[in-house]
Amino acid sequence: MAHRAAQEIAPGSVVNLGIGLPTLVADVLPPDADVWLQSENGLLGMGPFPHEGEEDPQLINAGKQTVTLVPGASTFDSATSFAMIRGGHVDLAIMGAMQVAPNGDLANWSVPGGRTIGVGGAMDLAAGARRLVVVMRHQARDGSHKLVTTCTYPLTALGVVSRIITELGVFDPAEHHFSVVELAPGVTLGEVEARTGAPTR
Amino acid sequence: MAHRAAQEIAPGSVVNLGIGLPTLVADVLPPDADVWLQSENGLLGMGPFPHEGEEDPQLINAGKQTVTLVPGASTFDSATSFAMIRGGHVDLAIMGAMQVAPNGDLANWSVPGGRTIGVGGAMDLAAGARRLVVVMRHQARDGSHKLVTTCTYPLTALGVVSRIITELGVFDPAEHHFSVVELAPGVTLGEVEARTGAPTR
Amino acid sequence: MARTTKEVGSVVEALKDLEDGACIMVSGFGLSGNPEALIEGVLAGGKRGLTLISNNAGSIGEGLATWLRAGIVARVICSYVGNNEDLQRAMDDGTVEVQITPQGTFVERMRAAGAGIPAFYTPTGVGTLMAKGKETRIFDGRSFLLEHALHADFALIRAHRADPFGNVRFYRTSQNFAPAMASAARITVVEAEEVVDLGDIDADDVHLPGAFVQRVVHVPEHRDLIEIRTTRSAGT
Amino acid sequence: MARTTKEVGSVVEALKDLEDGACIMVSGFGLSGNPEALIEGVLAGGKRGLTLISNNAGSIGEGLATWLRAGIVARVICSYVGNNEDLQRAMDDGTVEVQITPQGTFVERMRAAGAGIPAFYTPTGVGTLMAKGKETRIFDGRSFLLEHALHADFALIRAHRADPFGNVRFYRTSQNFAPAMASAARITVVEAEEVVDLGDIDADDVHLPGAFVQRVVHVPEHRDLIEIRTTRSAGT
Repeated sequence: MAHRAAQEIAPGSVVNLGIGLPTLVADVLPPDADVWLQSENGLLGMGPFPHEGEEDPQLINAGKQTVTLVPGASTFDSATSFAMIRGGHVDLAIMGAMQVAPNGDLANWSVPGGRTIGVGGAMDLAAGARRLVVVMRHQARDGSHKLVTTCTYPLTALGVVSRIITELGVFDPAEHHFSVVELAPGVTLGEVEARTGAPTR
Repeated sequence: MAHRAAQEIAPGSVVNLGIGLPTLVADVLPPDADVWLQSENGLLGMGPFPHEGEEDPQLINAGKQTVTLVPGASTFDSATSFAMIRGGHVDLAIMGAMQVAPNGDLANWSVPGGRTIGVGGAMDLAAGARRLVVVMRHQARDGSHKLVTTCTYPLTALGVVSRIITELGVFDPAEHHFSVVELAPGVTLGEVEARTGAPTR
Repeated sequence: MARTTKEVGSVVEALKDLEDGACIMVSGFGLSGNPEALIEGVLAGGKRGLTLISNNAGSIGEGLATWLRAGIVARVICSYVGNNEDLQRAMDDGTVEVQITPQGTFVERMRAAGAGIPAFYTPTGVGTLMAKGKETRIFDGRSFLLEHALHADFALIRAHRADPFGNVRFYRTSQNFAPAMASAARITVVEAEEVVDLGDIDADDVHLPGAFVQRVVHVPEHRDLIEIRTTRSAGT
Repeated sequence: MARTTKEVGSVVEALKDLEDGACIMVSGFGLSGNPEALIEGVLAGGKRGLTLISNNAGSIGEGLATWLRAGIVARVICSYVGNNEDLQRAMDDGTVEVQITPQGTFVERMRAAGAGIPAFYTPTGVGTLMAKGKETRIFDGRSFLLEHALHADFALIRAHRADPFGNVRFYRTSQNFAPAMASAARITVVEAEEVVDLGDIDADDVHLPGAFVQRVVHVPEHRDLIEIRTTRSAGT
């Protein structure tokens, strides 16, 4: 999934990686990849994790992990960071999700009845990034569908998802169904249909 | 007038001086005065004019004059500069005026039938500075009143003037009249009344 | 004539007029870039019924979570709760009222307050729970929410370097919410690792001009806890 | 893998897709801090019917006033006309439509465009000619005007130093409108006095991050005309 997601990154683009699965995308990028990773706490040009002993407590990403800077990185305040995000200056956001609907609706911040963990920058990124790609498991741990006809979990943003990458393949929201862009090796359309809560073709 | 206006400046305060008469206030301040002059083109801590040969074409004030920096000066972009102004972080603005009314209304950017010279930052300063003091001639060159019952020239802002300093004295708008705070040496209240277009007491 | 200095001699003096029920903004992202001495100072000051405006309101029992543990906070405005067990508990108990705001809206509301903007429209949160009770308006065919300026009595921020006028430099990702908070509060207190002379920070290198700062306190040492220590393996 | 560079070899290349009728923001305050080569480049390019968004639109026949003289501008949005005789003449002739905006509103509208904010309320201009046709709304007992985001096709800005990603440092008061314009335009072109390598500008010293910039052109020499040369007498 992470490798496939990495293919969505155009050369020279500005990309924000959400917490969880999307973080793994950074791990599969070559060290000199032609991409500028943005972190919404005020960092553009995020590099790999530091070597042990070189952690800087005042240099973290939005997941609060210690990180490094690549040459050409910049730091700035949160107002500028979200101006960058909301104003369409982030080319691509890659996020995890709990539910996605064929109309592009995204739910990824809160489970009904679950503990409140807060929304962080997810709603701003979902509303503001030029393109939003979701990377997630095709189904929840309990087997329930995550690609659904209509999101039943609290929404993050309306009509924003461009593409979904799961272990079964690549899917694009197409208003009333999910369009199958690619199937993972060995996966059949029948299997996808059985494990998806909305029409797929 | 300039000396009297300088007395309005509290120690350590941030002050914006408008173009024209208010600029003269800077000239009467001691070189090490405890004041931070703000210029709306993006400068806080404006110093005196440069010595000949030391002019920097990229260091100007909002009147486009070459200036210098005092130790502790900062430069910033216009959005920050007007956030500073509109957000109430400028303690005092000293401005020229064409007309002022007892309700604090200010007209100082445009004469009906005159050439359009634009408004620059005057409306933002008038609306945003914590305190606004006007420094002006008591009457116009043609003898017409500048302290008037109601402004007839295009307004800059409503109810913003705290104090007016002219060659005749110091006056505070008091809703329906101008309150006489001080008379200049040798000036009588009768003279002020005769040269003022609104009740004065 | 000497210039008025904003530097005060102690944290106690910096917080002298902070009252019960005060609304306080605190910069930092989790435990990173916290104004640690000021956070401790408020706790030691014993004032209660505080409104805390902070992105995370502490974490793992540290930083602002100590305020929650001490029961001095009545209300929190934040964007993220996450692993802040103390905040979770306070929410569950109902002892603290918590308002969760999208992070971009959170900072833009403070930036607006500091810039004299009473309200603005944002695309963030349209059609979500965040839109509840808020005006929705369409511009150019797209829907936006009306959000209001967020002001405070105090802003407590951490700086790398400050001068006696309150000009500030930040270090790396510690800048975060500090400039917006500084602009939005009536009294901004800077906890600076270094205090330098006027002119030691070049005019073009000032991150936050002194006009936005009221007090500076010199605090050279910080714990600077690392919440999530991530490293790469040797050789990569 | 080499990183994509935003540096282009010439002004002509930097402006290659600028079309008739384009909306162009140009930074600078009067003739100070002008992107001089880009201003000349647009003039040489011969495109017409332009909308020019600039605080002063040139002065004393120089800078952007050359666009007005050449008759390539259809519309100007600015805050100040002052001693710009060419703009005065164009207004009087009716050959150019001029919209005058308070300077703070002017820059905030661009900042809003770049920050994804479609509209905001401001106290500036309430009760004046600037309020004509605009919504007035009361917040906390005070009146404010609704102002809308101001976008553009191009922003032409002057930088002291830039790197191939488009990270920028400005010098002194040349910063002015550049960051807001860069954020508000579809294509931002930076005219940089110096182009340095990635990493030569420390992360904490970047004034405008590369995400807001599309092209960089190296222009080492500038005329840098002084409009009002003011000096003090020797000995003071």
